[in-house]
Amino acid sequence: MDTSFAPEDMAFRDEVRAFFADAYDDELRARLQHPTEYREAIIDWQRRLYDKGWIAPGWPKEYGGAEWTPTQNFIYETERAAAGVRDVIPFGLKMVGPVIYTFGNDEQKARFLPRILRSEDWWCQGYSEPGAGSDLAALKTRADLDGDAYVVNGAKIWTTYAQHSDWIFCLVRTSNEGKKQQGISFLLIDMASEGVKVNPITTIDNHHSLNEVEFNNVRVPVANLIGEQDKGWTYAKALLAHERTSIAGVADSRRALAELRRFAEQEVNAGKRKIDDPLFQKRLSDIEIELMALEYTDLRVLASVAAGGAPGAESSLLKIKGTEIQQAIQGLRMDLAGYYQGVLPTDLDPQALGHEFGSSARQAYMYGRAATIYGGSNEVQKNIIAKAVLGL
Amino acid sequence: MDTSFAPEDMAFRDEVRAFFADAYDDELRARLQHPTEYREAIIDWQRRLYDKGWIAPGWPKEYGGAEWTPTQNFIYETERAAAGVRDVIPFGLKMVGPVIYTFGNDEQKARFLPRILRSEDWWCQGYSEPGAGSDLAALKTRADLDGDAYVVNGAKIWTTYAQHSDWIFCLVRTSNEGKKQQGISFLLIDMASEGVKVNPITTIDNHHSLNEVEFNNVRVPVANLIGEQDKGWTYAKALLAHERTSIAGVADSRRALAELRRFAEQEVNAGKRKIDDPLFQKRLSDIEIELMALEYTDLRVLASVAAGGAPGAESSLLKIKGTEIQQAIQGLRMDLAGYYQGVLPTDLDPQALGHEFGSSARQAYMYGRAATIYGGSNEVQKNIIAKAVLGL
Amino acid sequence: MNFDFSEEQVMLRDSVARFIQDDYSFDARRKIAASDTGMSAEHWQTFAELGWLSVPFAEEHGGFGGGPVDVMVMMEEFGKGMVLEPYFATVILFGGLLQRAGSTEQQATYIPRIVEGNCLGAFAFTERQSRYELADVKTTATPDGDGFVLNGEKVVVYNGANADTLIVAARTGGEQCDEDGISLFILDAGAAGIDRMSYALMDGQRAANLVFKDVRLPADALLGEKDKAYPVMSWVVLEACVALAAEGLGIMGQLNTKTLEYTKQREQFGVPIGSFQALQHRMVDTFMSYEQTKSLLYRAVCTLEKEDEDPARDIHALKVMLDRAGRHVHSEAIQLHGGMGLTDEMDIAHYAKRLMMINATFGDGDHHQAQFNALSFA
Amino acid sequence: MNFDFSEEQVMLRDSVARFIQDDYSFDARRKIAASDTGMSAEHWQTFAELGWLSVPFAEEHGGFGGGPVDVMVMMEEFGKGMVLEPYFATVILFGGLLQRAGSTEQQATYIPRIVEGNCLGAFAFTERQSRYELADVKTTATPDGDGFVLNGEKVVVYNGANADTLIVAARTGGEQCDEDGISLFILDAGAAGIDRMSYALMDGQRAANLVFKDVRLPADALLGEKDKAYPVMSWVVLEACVALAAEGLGIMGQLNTKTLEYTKQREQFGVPIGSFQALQHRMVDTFMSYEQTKSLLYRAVCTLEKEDEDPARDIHALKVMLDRAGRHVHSEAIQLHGGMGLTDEMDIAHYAKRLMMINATFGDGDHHQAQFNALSFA
Repeated sequence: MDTSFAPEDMAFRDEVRAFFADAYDDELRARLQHPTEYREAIIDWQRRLYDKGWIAPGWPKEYGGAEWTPTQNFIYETERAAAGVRDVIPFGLKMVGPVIYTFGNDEQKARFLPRILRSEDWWCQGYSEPGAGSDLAALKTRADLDGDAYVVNGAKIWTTYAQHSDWIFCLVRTSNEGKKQQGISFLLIDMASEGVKVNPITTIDNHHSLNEVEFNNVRVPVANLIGEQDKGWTYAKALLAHERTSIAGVADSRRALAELRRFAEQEVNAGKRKIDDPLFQKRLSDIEIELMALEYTDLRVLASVAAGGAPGAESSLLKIKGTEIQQAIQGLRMDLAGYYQGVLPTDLDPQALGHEFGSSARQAYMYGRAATIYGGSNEVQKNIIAKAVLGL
Repeated sequence: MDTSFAPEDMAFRDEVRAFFADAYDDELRARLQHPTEYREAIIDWQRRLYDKGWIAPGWPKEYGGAEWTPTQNFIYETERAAAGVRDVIPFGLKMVGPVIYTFGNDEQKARFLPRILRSEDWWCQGYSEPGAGSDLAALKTRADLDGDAYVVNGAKIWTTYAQHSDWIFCLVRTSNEGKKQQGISFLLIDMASEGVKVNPITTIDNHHSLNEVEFNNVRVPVANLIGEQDKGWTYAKALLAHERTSIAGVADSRRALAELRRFAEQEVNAGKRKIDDPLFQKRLSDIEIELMALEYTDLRVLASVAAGGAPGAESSLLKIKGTEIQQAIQGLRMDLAGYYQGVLPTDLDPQALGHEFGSSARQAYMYGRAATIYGGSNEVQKNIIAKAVLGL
Repeated sequence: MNFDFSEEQVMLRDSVARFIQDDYSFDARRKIAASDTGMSAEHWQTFAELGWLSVPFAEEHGGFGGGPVDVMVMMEEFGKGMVLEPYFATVILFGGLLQRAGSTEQQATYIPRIVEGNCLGAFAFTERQSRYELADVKTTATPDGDGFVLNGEKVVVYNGANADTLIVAARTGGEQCDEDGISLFILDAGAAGIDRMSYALMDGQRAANLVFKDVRLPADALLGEKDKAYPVMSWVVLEACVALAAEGLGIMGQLNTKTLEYTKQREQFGVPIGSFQALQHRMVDTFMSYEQTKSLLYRAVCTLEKEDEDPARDIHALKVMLDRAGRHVHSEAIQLHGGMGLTDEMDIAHYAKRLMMINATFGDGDHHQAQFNALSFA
Repeated sequence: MNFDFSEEQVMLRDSVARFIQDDYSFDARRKIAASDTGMSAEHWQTFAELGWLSVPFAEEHGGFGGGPVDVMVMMEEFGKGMVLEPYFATVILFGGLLQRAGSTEQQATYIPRIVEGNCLGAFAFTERQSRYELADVKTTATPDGDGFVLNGEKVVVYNGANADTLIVAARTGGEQCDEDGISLFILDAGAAGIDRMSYALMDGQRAANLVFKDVRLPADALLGEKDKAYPVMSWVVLEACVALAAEGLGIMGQLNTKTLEYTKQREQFGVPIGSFQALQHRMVDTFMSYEQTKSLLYRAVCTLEKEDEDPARDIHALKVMLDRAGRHVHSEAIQLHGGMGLTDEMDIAHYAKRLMMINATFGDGDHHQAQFNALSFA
């Protein structure tokens, strides 16, 4: 057993730190917070990563990736969260990109991958449907072959950033024969196509990032089909496993916990700082101890992946525990905000309002509810562990 | 809403207190703790209750009961637990007695009820079987009619005090037709019958109160059949509802909590009393608050029974919460005992040993594990609520 | 011993329930929440006409003379409907202080106005630094001739945006966190020297920060005894906690009912998700959380009704339970609703938000558990 | 970065596992537990022959020179088999103190004896009043000529019944709870003036209370520096906590595995109870508790191996997790075994009892969380 880093890893860590300090500057941070400028700011940041060669660390080098070791990935993620640097938008880089380079044809690779790397296309994900939640394979959106195109009808829901996206990757039903997992195909659809309609969904954090996407007789060229027709479920499953490798969110939770501590040093009740309150300390350390464990659970999975293992049902554990910890932090932060937890964002000066983190606590708490529901609800993750690990 | 007691209830409370102070004396308390004398001491105590007319508060007066109001029952139970007075052995008085006076014939009533009231017969319960736990109706013990007797073959398990008992009431299978709940009969079996064998079970509290009871061609006169053959399940179910009215154990838990407090005032770590430790206070008050709630949940059920309602699935709630609270108290008491929690009872003087409640903490904790398993496991209780209350 | 409601209480409950059924659908509520004031003046008049605004007040001022049970049955129904109108701020808090501390004259002036629906009140007690500590008061009222001059700031004042009359806690003696030396003043919200900054809270109500700059108060603005307001505030806050808990219980019941209905309808993997045993057992748990909260509410109300018993311990326990059980219920409701529970257009999250504001009001579970422990382990 | 075991570690693990498989069935263990000494002298010799008693000791004294990982792999296997022989008391605790504080001469005297299986040791530190506070020492060692005179009492001394040699913590200066002024002494358990009262603990081991009345100690009985034993004791206790956690993890794994197997076989309502989703999700929870405990164990071991890092915080965290997760796992194991889990003849409750003794040893989760917090919020 050995958890010390090799000298080259330490050098890499220094390089990451230096890069963040230099490239993720205050001006960029400000723009990323801005309600209208953030889309362009994200693109700017992703271009800086692209120029550095770090935009797609997990991709093979032949497609423009960096092929980092799992240890490098771990170091990068740790430093990223510690520096408060936002992650890249995952839909192109972490989700459809790997599907295209693994299962797509040469033409598709040449057409889509470079534009993903350069952040020229924004992607969104079309999996969930209004009628099918955790039961993904029960999807009903239909794609009927008509000459050289599929005609798509149906609707997708919970589509993050659909309002900003150029493309959507979709699971669609191309056959009703056999098991429901069969007969599903993986289609790439231009959001500018006729018949695509985006309906915004306001979520309980009072933000609009989710959407419903309707398809009314949308014609999609057969050239946009990934792999074979009716085999899309296989490609999607491979992607899901890929998606879950950094799902624990340890580094981000660590940062959130540190923030919470800072807030608890400022917050005072009857002259006593909350950070000195034994019950508060207990709640905080309950979470921290779980997180210290999860960090090593994450490392154990990482080490097994590095040794050539595949992240299997362990990623379900990482997801469940990771999201439980996130929500526990968000809940504690709400409590810390006291009366201010209810304040909605306004144009009012936080200084005049009298409190700096109440509204952001509310937003994080509300938005955070999604973590245990999306990407395979925690209930589904438990089913996976019960079946795959416990053999039940 | 009115939770104050009427003057006659206050008078009754004073009478109960006075009776306990007088009749449950120190000599009796000592004998009840003694490993060999306790059976006779229990009988003595029950005779005192009999002489007072309080041995069967819930029975109709015509059979020798007291017909207390639910409020009187509540007062009695509260005072009983507060005074540390043990409850009567339930198998005759609370379990088979009501079945006999409700479903038995006149001959059975005359034969068995007076002896139960006078504690002349000890009863035990033959429901569970080695193969059937929570699935009570899956029982296999067979009773085949042969002339004027049933011939019983099979085994019962978890039979409390079988080693002391004169009689056992059993559910036995008399038919295999129809649903498994049909074809079950309710038989009273003399433990002195040929072919009855009691095998002791040592439980994890290192005590012997449970047993397996084997029946090998035991002949039971048909006169010992309660009600109709094949209808025993109905009688047993009626009994179960009867059994659960004081299942919450609020008064006993309150006493246990008060004891815990006393121990926590004595136990010291680095010069600080545990009772002053904020984390200990939190754990204690977490339990107390749940118990304060349960006390009123109990009263609400009681009030609805007093108003003529039947205790339905609410009794499942009382059982679940009541046993969770009991186990939480037992767990906290173990922690309080520290190193001494592991000490097995010996002939050593507790003073020489250096600690007075370690061994009893262990015993209560271990024995307490049964509470969530027996009498319908808490899982089964949840199924009952899901079905009966939530309509799932 | 019984837990039955009187005929009058049943009528009161049904009258609120009917109003919500008929006039306060979730959509109707959304429109009110989105309006400038976040409340309906028309509804407020209806409340007055139906006598609801009179419930806890003494009959001599046109009140109904109701007790804790009457308040409870109403608040529970308000909770079910997520009623936005400032009943709690005006009748329970502002009215409660008037009732308890006001002179006969002050009561005769203000209570009839409340009862008739002509007064919207607010109690300004929280300060930037005070968090949940009622005695932490920096706002000062210094003697000035016969009267006082008020200086300081109050924040997150419930109904602060709409209130026409304020009761303000200010320091007339002692040090920052002293219980002694706090006084209450009743004044016009539009008085010269008051700067009001209004904003919305997540539960739809309109709060405000109020800055007082040399606000001149006449002698009769003093509500109750000078320097001795703390026990009055504490008592009214305790009573208010019970009212809030009743509202919270109404919400918890709705969350459980709606979640149960949803799981019976929503199909996944070919069956209603309510048929999954793991979810069934979790819904049994939320049912038990609801019942246990109800029991502590009844306990606190029964103790409040017995005038010779101190209800503080029961009420702290109730507030602790409301936190734990409320969190449990709202988390499960959102989780079991899946994505739908995360949308602003469904009522689930709105119930959750109101429940969380109730939790934060006068201190969360941890705060009240510390007070419970202080009483238990003194 | 890797979490692999070395070839030697794998061999060590397999050798213990094989012994338990072949010679330490639950029935065989029961017989040992019921014997007078509660341990098998024959097995102890086997331990010596297989080199297990040498693992953590330096090579110069015939040790194997093993580190925390080596100890961990052994202890985990001992946990799986609920091994009764006093490896922990003799090798980890007694041996650990010798190794850390003993003079070259003392080490040369005692370590080879331990390694050869000719010394059963015990560390006497707990007193009636001390609970989990290592510095709470009332037993005194007063100077007497070249040596000392020992007076006082130690309670619940692990392996106290069988030990032939003791290390005793006694006060040579300072006040009752002072960290300064504590010294360690090594002495024959049969020395004149020692009164030993032996009894069994629920996990089968034999403990004792020891009363010291004017026990005369030569100068060379002092182990380590006079008055300065506290840091040594603390360090050895921290290391011992990690060893205990490894044993506990072995137990938790067994409880989970056996419960899982049981639910797959046990039929109720016509199907295996393992097919009920509510139970499945609960077993997923116990699986996660196990994995999280394992992770903290690995974390603590890795930190222990890096000599320049202070492992205290990681180890306190581990002990907290061991409490919470261990309680969770053993409670569910008993509950899901139904009545069977309550019988003395099944192994389930025995695992639970050992787990609870491990939890109590050197302080339960609450105790360690307070220490964790003291380090975190200083």
